[in-house]
Amino acid sequence: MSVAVNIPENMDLIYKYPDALTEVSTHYCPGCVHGIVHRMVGEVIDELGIRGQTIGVAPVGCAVLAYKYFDVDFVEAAHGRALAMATGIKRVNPDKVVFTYQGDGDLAAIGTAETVHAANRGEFLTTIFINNAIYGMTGGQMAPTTLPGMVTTSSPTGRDCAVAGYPIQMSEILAQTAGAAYVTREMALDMPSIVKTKKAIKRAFQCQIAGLGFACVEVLATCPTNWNQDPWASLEWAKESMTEHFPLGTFKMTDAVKALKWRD
Amino acid sequence: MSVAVNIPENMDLIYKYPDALTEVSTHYCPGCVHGIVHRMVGEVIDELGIRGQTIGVAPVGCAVLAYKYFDVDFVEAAHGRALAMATGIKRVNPDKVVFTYQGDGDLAAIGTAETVHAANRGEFLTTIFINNAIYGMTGGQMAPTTLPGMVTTSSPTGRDCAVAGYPIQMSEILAQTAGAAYVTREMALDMPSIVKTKKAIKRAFQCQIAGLGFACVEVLATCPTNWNQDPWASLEWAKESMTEHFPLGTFKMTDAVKALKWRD
Amino acid sequence: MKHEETIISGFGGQGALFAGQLLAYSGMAEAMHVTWIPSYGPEMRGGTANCTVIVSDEEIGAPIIRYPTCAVVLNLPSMQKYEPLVKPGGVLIVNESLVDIQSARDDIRVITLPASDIATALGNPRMANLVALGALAQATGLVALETVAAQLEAHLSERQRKWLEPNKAALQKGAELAR
Amino acid sequence: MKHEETIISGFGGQGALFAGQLLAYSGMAEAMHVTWIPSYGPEMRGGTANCTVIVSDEEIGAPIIRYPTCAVVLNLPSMQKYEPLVKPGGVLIVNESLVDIQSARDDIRVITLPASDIATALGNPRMANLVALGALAQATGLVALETVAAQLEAHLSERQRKWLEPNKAALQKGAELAR
Amino acid sequence: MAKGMVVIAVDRCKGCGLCTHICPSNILALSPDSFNAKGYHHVMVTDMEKCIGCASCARICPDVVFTVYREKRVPKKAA
Amino acid sequence: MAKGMVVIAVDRCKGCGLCTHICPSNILALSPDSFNAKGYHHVMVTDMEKCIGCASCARICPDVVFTVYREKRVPKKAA
Amino acid sequence: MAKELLKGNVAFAEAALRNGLEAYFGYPITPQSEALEHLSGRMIEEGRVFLQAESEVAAINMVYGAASSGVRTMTSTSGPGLALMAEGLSYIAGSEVPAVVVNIMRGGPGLGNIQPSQADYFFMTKTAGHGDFHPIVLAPSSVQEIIDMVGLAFDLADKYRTLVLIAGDGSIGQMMESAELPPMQPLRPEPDRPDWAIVGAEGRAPNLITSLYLGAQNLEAVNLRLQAKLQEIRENEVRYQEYEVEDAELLLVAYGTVGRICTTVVREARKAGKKVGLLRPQTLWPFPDARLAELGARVRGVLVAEMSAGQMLEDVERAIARQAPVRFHGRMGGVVPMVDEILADLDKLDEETR
Amino acid sequence: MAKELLKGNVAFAEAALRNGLEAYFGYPITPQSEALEHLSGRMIEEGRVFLQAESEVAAINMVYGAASSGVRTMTSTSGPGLALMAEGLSYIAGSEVPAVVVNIMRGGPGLGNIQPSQADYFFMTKTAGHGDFHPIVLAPSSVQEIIDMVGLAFDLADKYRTLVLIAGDGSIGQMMESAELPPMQPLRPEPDRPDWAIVGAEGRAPNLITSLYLGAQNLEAVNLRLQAKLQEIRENEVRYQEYEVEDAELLLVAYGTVGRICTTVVREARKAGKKVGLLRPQTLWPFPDARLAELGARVRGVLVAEMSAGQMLEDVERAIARQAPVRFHGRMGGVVPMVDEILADLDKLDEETR
Ligand SMILES: Cc1ncc(C[n+]2csc(CCOP(=O)(O)OP(=O)(O)O)c2C)c(N)n1
Ligand SMILES: Cc1ncc(C[n+]2csc(CCOP(=O)(O)OP(=O)(O)O)c2C)c(N)n1
Ligand code: SF4
Ligand code: SF4
Ligand code: SF4
Ligand code: SF4
Repeated sequence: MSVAVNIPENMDLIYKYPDALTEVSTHYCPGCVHGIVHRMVGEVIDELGIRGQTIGVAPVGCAVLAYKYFDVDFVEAAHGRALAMATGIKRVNPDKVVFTYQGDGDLAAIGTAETVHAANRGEFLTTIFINNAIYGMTGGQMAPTTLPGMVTTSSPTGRDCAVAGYPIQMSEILAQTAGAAYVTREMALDMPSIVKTKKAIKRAFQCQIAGLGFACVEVLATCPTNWNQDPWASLEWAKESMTEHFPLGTFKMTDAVKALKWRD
Repeated sequence: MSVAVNIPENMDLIYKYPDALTEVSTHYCPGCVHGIVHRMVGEVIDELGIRGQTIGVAPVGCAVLAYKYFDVDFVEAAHGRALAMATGIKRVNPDKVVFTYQGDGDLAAIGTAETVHAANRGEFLTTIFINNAIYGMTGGQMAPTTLPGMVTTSSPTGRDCAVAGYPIQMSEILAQTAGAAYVTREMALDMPSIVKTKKAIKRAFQCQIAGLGFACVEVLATCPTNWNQDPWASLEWAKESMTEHFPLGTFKMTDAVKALKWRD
Repeated sequence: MKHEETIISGFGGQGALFAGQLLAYSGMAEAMHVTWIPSYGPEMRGGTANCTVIVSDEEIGAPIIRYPTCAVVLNLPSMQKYEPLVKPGGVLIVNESLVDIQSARDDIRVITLPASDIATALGNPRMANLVALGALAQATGLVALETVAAQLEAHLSERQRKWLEPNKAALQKGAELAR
Repeated sequence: MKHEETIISGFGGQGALFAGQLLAYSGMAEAMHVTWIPSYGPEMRGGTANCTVIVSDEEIGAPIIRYPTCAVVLNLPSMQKYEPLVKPGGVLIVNESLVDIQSARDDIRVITLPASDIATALGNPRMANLVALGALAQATGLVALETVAAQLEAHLSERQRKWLEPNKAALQKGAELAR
Repeated sequence: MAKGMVVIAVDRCKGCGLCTHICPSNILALSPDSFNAKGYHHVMVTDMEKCIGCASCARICPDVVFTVYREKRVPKKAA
Repeated sequence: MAKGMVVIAVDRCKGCGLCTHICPSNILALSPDSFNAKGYHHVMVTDMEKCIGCASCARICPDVVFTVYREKRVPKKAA
Repeated sequence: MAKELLKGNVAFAEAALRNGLEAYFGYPITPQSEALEHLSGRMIEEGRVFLQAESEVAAINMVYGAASSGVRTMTSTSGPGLALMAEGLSYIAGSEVPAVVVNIMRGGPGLGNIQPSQADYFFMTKTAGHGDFHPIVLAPSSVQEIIDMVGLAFDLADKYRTLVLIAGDGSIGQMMESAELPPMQPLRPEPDRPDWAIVGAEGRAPNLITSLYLGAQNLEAVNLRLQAKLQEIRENEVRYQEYEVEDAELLLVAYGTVGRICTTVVREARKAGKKVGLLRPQTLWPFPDARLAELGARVRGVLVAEMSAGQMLEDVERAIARQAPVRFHGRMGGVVPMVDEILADLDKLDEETR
Repeated sequence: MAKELLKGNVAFAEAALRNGLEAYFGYPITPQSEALEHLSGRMIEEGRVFLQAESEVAAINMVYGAASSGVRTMTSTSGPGLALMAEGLSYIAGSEVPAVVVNIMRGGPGLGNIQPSQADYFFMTKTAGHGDFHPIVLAPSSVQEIIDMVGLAFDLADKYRTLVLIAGDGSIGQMMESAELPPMQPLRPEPDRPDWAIVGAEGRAPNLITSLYLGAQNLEAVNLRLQAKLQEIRENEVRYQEYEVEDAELLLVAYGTVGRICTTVVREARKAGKKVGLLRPQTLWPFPDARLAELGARVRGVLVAEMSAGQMLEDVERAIARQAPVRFHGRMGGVVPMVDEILADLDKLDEETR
């Protein structure tokens, strides 16, 4: 990774490659937000000093190979079952930190029951939920989160909600479960939101470590490839269009989570 | 059914056996609320004059044999899949009235994904959801709706929510879906609530007929057998304990549903 | 060689299943092979309950049988169902308190006794099962009455403990009537 | 008898799949049997794209082959992968604009041409695939150049229509260089 | 004369007793010793004269045992 | 002297260009003609002197291409 | 209709539509998603029902619902999705409603990969779900054949009120080939729905679709009726194609993509002077065991080729019953067998049995 | 330990616990719910993990997770639930983690009923999910045997890092019999988790549990390794019991509840002077085909008895390979075969082959 450059004496290292990430270059398309969020998760693991205690659960979706990029123990779950598998893992490893990393097809379509029930049971798990409004891996079909009118390979004339259903608001739903301690919707689409998202991710991990309940960070993201947009344009478009149907905000935060002390 | 009695001239028939029910005596235990709700659904079908247009979907649960008791076309769905099956039926019979009748295990455990997505798609379906806080048919195991501390055959020392999860509030969840037009929680535990529940059921059918979206009536009910209570005592207990965890109320009602004209 | 295939059948609350278990325990106590299997399933809602108990000197093959060598019928539907099925030479115990028809079979031994009435007299109609079991033990000689009484003592639930003596009396009474 | 098993391979955007389809259409137009099958799967994200096209007078058995009789390699990784696999006596078409190594094979006919440069000169580097296809048609005689041009006309998407003439020119130019 | 009247389909009754609790006139009871065809202690009316025809019994009965009649009312204005 | 400085892992870059848009100093650009080992037009710094060490590039880069340094600050009171 | 260059996935989807498909429910999965994508546009265009379900579990139960209403309905998927459908498939079989499911097989087990495979043979032919039943399983080996088999599948499904699976593989789904689509069939008007269908009981006694039969005797009676139907299918619907078996001394048995590869193998072997023939089952269930038993008595040896660890192999062994040695050529994980490799195994078999 | 009168469902559950079961995940379904109920109390009592999942799909994936962490874990279910687990079972097999699943079979297909059945034989032995794999399938015929087999199942699962199924039926689950439970085994302490387990990568390179292998060659390599393991199991783990086969002229083949019924059949037939023997497979996969082939050469005829339409029958036919006629006695839908009915079929076979 490192290049032989002379760093002047008066310079502090302020951003470096996270230890919790391997040096493998990802298979994600250029500009894909998955990479940004991976980095943030890696940083949080570093900051909390839990690399050796962390177990990741990869979804089926573009992040299926996430295990290659994190330097932690990992499993690859069946499509939609990440939270069931994570439940099995956490229950027999109560002192470890277990997180799932899932796309919208995985978490909000096929995995709906597993998601809702893991939250409702208050599993001590952290879920990073990448909402890019599309099925990236399989070639850009409509997701449950696809926006009205959006053209995908399985809604060729644009999503007609009256027939194909409406964009599902998972954070709003999860906030209704008794076991959820922290449910927030963020975006990773510009600098302030990226900074904020990372804080949310950290809080979601701390929530688990403190044993406060289930935590889910929904991250609005892009899929430049299947949206057929240039990476930067896709960020702009997402900021405008996605937030309209997926309002940002913290939908549930128990007092205990609010009171969490930040170990920065 | 009828008995040879002389009805005095000055008497009006004010309650009779619904036409939409067959004359088959149910297999339900004495005092089971399933029977009360069956009757109400039968009456609503009668009142709306839709017997020949109605298609029922039976769940797996104590109501598995519901098809014996309704004089309408019926299917018996796989456990939890009533709303998926109903979706298939309604989509190819858009002019028919399709309803599902489901227990809490069926609708809120194994069928969670199908339930949430049918609602979110706004399927023109009516769901009668009998919440008796237990798995009746299989011998009284814990349901997702079992109350904290409640003893069941699979929570022998009482439901410990920290381990086994919390009673799931499906109406609150379904109210968060864009496609739901009418979501209400009622109870069928005393006379006023029974009268009110019937109105809600009627509204839920009318909502479908008018093409306004998905409608679900959650009905708090009892299972005297598996609760190990005398039928009347079980009604009393439910009124007190269940409403504490499952507050009654209408969680979603679109303006169009509100504006429905009652055809009484 | 001892070998009996018994069906005990009655209404839900009549204790047919428990009587069967007692018989199985007793067989075990006498070092025989035993199997007990209940009817289960849709019949559970309301309806009747029955179990099949096999007690044998030999290892038991089929735990489920169609033609019992003994039948204990505690109510009318059970009588109607099992009376015709008892193998020739077998034993039929009928609770005449609730069964108002008579067996026409002359190729089996039919023991008719007012089990429910006797039980009521002893303090609890729910002990009809033990009256019948006493009769069964006596009529078949499959297990000793003392064994059954001992197993009763060993397996009566805490809540039922207070009924121990009446229960024993019920067994006794049934045995007497089958003598 | 005509029978060629061709692999066309390049980067994602280089049009290898479309060139393959054109070849298949042309084979069909000349009343031959054809199959076209893409590589699909994980390679899709970024990576390379290739397809296998079989054109034959006879019915086609295996649509997937390991050793092609012709290979068109539009970039370096494709060259490295397929150059060694071409069957002796076969044809290899190399886009030397992007492939800076040379084939060492002397048992096949190697046609090296600056397809991307030619395409760029004709207005769009994305037409390198057609330059190469022209060369292939010419070198193998599998299908007539006119057939390919006609099929191009028939199957060019609406959006691409404006590129029809330059595309034809690219085909032509490729054919010339393979003569 | 009674304001109301119920007809009971005795053999449908499972003896759950809900109606006996709900009847505002307190005129429903389970037969103490007779059984119906299903073998249950079934419901009976103890004093039909007191029936007010409220149909509460019918509405709570899980087994649709009751048919209910009520004195004709003097027609009011439509609601 | 520059306030900040970035080190670029050229061969990780996929040329998505997000950093070029986000850099407040506008000193990042994609190489117009050179390719990296992956075959992408990779990012380059046009004028390192203008780097303010804000690490925006590092934060938005999906491929963790950047390492960022910034001038030591005079220590302030702890927040 | 003229021949077109058609991709297998698109071809079977369009063929289904033209055969009167009224309702498609599915969930994307490679390598069959193009079928779903194609229908997402076409079905809506034609005013029919297309719905992308939330999962394969939901999709098959939607199919179950639509099938209960007596319309032509189907879904398509690949291994992991098919596995999730197992319960629903069993319900469909148990309640005897007609439905068609296309499985474009990929490498397994588990997530595996998305390359061609034939490793769901057992799953499809032996069970497809819990309990006693067999779906009819059709095995196309070309784009034209998958088109034709979709029509056949719907006809058989309707005729027998049964579940019909089409066993394709990634290669057939992804391949383009010239093929002819059937003409557009008119839809059956609603009043012509079969008389068992649930469409509302107006003017008649209610219909019921169920697979629940309390009481062992009742359920056994249903099973006996089901088995009788399966027996009828066994007697009438076995389909296979033979290539040069008349004088064959060595017999190849292979289906689907491997079947078509083996036609080349036969051609090459014949060129080399070997008397090789091929039996290509077109129905995997019912399986052509009678014909295989006959051929087994006549040939020196049998070579089964599959993209699996040897699944159809077991059925061939059972049919041949050691009349001749049965050898196996299998590739797994998405690897497609090559002509020369199969030829090499044929050579070995030839020597072994000379 | 002394003998107790134990119900099959309770017995296997308690036996699992005593064999070091650390985590149970399940969903109620008749006729096995007593196992879940028993463990709901006992596991918590022992400070272990019991969780009633929201479905069988969730349950098997929880098992998958716990198994990935290297603890002894299991679930139990019946037909419809097993069908829902198919995808998860395939993932477990593909990623080679040890797990035990008990299936107490009931009548099917579809919802069917809850009486005893053996109609999931194909499902369990041939596939259990998509792709190429076989779980080990153990078939107990008594309460004692299901107790013993639970211990064996965990040992085999650990030894081969494989999936082990126990094929019971409603009769074994519901029956009480006198049997002896094993002594309580101490739990393996956490540091002794196997070195492949995912428990956090402190002080070592990360572990990975996956069934995804991109590239056909890679996945084929994994499959070849899997197949090699299965071959090893085939060679070492075939188990069966024989009753009076030494001089048998007629051979019964039956497993589980039907197997034990057939011991009575043998006894009765012998009394009537017929030389009848019984082979009772205790492993359904691997299947005792070699032994059957030997016996097939020696006997006049074979009668297979099952509570199904004839599933194990196919394996027996394949093994016997027409050395002797194979006949079938099957009951379905929850009907349990009776001794005299099987005897009658034996008589027929006797006459036919005399
Ligand atoms: C049971 C099953 N069904 C379908 C698939 C195919 N599949 C793989 S990923 C995916 C959806 C991916 O979308 P999402 O979860 O939104 O993640 P993204 O790729 O957009 O990051 C699907 C449908 C599968 N692997 N398994
Ligand atoms: C796939 C599957 N899993 C489990 C079962 C067993 N089962 C039947 S009904 C039921 C739950 C019933 O509870 P509920 O839905 O609350 O209805 P109730 O009986 O209380 O009315 C279960 C678990 C089944 N039939 N199928
Ligand atoms: S397909 Fe979309 S989500 Fe997947 S890696 Fe590419 S840009 Fe990212
Ligand atoms: S078990 Fe419970 S829910 Fe089922 S019929 Fe009886 S009382 Fe009703
Ligand atoms: S109608 Fe009213 S008053 Fe009359 S019996 Fe029924 S509940 Fe009692
Ligand atoms: S650190 Fe800031 S100023 Fe420097 S290159 Fe990165 S974005 Fe630009």
